[in-house]
Amino acid sequence: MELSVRFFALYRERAGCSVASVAVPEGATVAELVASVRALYPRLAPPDVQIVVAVNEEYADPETSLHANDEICLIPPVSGGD
Amino acid sequence: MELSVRFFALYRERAGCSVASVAVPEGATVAELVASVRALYPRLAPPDVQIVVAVNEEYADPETSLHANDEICLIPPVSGGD
Amino acid sequence: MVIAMSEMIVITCEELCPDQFTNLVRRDTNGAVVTFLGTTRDTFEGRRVIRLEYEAYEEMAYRKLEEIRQQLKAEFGVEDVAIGHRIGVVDIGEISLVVAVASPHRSEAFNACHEAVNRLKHSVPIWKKEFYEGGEHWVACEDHMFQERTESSPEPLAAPADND
Amino acid sequence: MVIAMSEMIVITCEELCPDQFTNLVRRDTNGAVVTFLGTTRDTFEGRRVIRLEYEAYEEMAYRKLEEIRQQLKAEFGVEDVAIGHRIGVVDIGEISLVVAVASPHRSEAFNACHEAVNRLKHSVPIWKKEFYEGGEHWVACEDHMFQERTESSPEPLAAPADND
Repeated sequence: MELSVRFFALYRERAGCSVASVAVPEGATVAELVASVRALYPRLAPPDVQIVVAVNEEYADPETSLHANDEICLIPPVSGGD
Repeated sequence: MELSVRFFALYRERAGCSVASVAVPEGATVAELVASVRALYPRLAPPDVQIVVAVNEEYADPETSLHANDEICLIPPVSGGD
Repeated sequence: MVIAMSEMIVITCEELCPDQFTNLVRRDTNGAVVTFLGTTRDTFEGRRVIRLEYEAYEEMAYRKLEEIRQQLKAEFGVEDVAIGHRIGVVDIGEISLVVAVASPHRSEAFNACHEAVNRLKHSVPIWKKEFYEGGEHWVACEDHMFQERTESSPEPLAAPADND
Repeated sequence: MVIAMSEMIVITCEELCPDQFTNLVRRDTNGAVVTFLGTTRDTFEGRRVIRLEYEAYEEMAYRKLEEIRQQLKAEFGVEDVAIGHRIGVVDIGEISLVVAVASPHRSEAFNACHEAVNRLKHSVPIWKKEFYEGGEHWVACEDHMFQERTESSPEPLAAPADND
């Protein structure tokens, strides 16, 4: 299935686009999707950095299964600040 | 010496006036002044309640000696509240 | 009539405007401003309150507020503190107290602002009289300090723990 | 353009007005309102900042802010919470965040407001890009998460402890 993936902030700049279409097998997990995205955009983040993913506006575990029409976003580290 | 004593809030209402002239011996202490004020205004506060006194805009100990022209105020318990 | 003596400490009979105090402490070097408003609640210890009236020993209240302001700047390292206290009649929902604290970082601003209000309630000679249905009552003064009750002393609807 | 979806949660490109949020939570049953402002500081980790730019995943940010609002009402028993976050360019000294919390008593209002800001900074998908003299920098993203440095990666004037 083709999933639409949105990028924000640093990931958007590194990917060079706001949204990408990524092909994964039916029932693929978040971890598998991230691997595919990394293959397409190798400069997104170093290999040791875990990329956080939101599915349907909620933070998702790497094991979460994905479905067609899921709203998928890659979430860079949130600002913090004090 | 004659000292001018100001009353606020509950003390003002119980004394029935904002300011009173109280005669005490030269060099009298705050405690002695309070005793004289209590004698003049017995309804001010029950005997077991310690009356707080400010001298020249600062909280004063009972042993503090008083001088003519000191600014003396009787301070009821401060509002608190949460 | 504004009784204020310094720009950063205001004691006034007029309505307090929170923005005035917030803006007094804002600086480009700060990332955080915490502003506290004390407002008149419609109930107090189970009684329905109609209005409050504040009375101050103004000269000393001003000195004590300035003292608290300087203490907090020294102890918490906050950039600045502005305090406004209203006196006279304060109707339900209106603001009696504004404390604004600015700091580069937020923790200090929150802690210093909270501590400012605590200290203020303990050491500044300002008294609050509550007018409720059927009577009136100097807050703190008549709560547990005086066994002797006046004619108008309150009979609470509920029995709060710290009353009597 | 206001992107807001609920009266109590606002995400907007326009200037934030603190009074708007403070007034949203004020009730006659409350004695305390604590309002936090996050403002753009002119320095960050030793660098002179020119401006900030915020980017949000708006739909999710709104949900997360509403979630925090409901959590705080339940956990701290506060009356209400209103949150405003500005996105886009925020110049030095301008307000990027407003959190207003009202409560019958002050301790809960202070604690809930402080906690609101802490949670917000950890879980709400809003990112801050700092434009400083000689470069730009996504805050948090590039601080210690990425060994790989971009061309424009910052060289701090001072060496702050948590940078690399």
